[in-house]
Amino acid sequence: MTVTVHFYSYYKELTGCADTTATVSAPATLRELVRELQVRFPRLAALENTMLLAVGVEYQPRDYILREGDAVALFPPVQGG
Amino acid sequence: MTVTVHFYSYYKELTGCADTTATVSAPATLRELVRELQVRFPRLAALENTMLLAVGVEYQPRDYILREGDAVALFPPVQGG
Amino acid sequence: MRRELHLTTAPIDEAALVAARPRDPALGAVLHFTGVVRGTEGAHPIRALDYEAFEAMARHQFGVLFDEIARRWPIASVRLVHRLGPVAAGEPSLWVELTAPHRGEAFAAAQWLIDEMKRVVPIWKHPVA
Amino acid sequence: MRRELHLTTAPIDEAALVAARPRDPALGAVLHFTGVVRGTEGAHPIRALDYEAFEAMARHQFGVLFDEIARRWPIASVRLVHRLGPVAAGEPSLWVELTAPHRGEAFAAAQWLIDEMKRVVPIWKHPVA
Repeated sequence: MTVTVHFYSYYKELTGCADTTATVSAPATLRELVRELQVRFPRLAALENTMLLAVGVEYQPRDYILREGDAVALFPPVQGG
Repeated sequence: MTVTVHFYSYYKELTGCADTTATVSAPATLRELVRELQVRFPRLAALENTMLLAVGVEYQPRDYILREGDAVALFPPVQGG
Repeated sequence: MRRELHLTTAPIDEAALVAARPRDPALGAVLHFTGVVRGTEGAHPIRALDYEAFEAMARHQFGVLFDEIARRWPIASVRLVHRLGPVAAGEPSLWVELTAPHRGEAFAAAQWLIDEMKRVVPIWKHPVA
Repeated sequence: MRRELHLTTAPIDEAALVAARPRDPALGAVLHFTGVVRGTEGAHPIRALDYEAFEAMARHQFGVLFDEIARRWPIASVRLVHRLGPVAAGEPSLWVELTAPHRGEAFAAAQWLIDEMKRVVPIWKHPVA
């Protein structure tokens, strides 16, 4: 199963990448996707505790079950204002 | 001893008067002045609990000791804004 | 703390007040509160409120409140405009601006100032039917 | 509750926003908060902050916050403008207005909205030295 992945803020610098795709074997949760991305992008590994995860435009918990074609976003704490 | 007295807001309607003078025998407190004004203006008598008192531009308590020439103001609760 | 107080019978020109705001590189938060005359007083429709002040005392009491703000919060400036005389329903009667490095202190000081103003500043309003 | 949201790279024209405020005879309180880019970030002087957004999600999350305000307080209208891209020190990056019958609810909802925005709306700032 393939999902698109988007990085925001300094996650783009840490990964050297704004957008990518990832393939995970279904059924897979967001937690498993993050683990797979941390293997590809080791500098994400230290940020697990503060990492925010969204699917589409909604925040989702780590146990969200991914669906084919989901657009997943990973980003650090937000700082608007 | 003579002091000037100013009424504000609906106290002017209750007394029919904006400014007057009052003579009290020294030493006298604001409490005694108010009592004397309540005799002259009986409609002030019911308002004792919420009446605010100032001398010059400062609020003063009922036991403030009056001085010759003091400008005393009596008014209901304020409502700015 | 910079301070400015206007008690005025002229309409409050919010755009001009905003344009005149002093710029300060340490300033991160600007809070404006505008009090507008509502078209009802209790259940009764009103055309206006007529504001009366004991003006010398009102100025003094606003000064006392501004002093206290300067003591309690790191506020950079306060500007306050209060209308006197008749103010039509729908028009602003009060405009307050506080500027500060951060928003927490601006919100805290603004709420305190308006609460205290309504307790100690000798201004009264009379409905005009 | 009327609502308006602008995410924009253009400067925030506060005077124009104030002039465009809808009039409503039930409205007694107008609260504006303006967040201004400070000239320092920590101890370091900065020229600007560069604001980045995940824009579709930011719009959605602002909508969720506005829905919650409408549920929790009798707010008549909310207008919010957030700059994106570089914003020079001294310039506003955020402008929020809430209108309500009374000031208590306007202050409460404004503070809640800004706190929640900083928790959930995907916007980030990057200092420009």
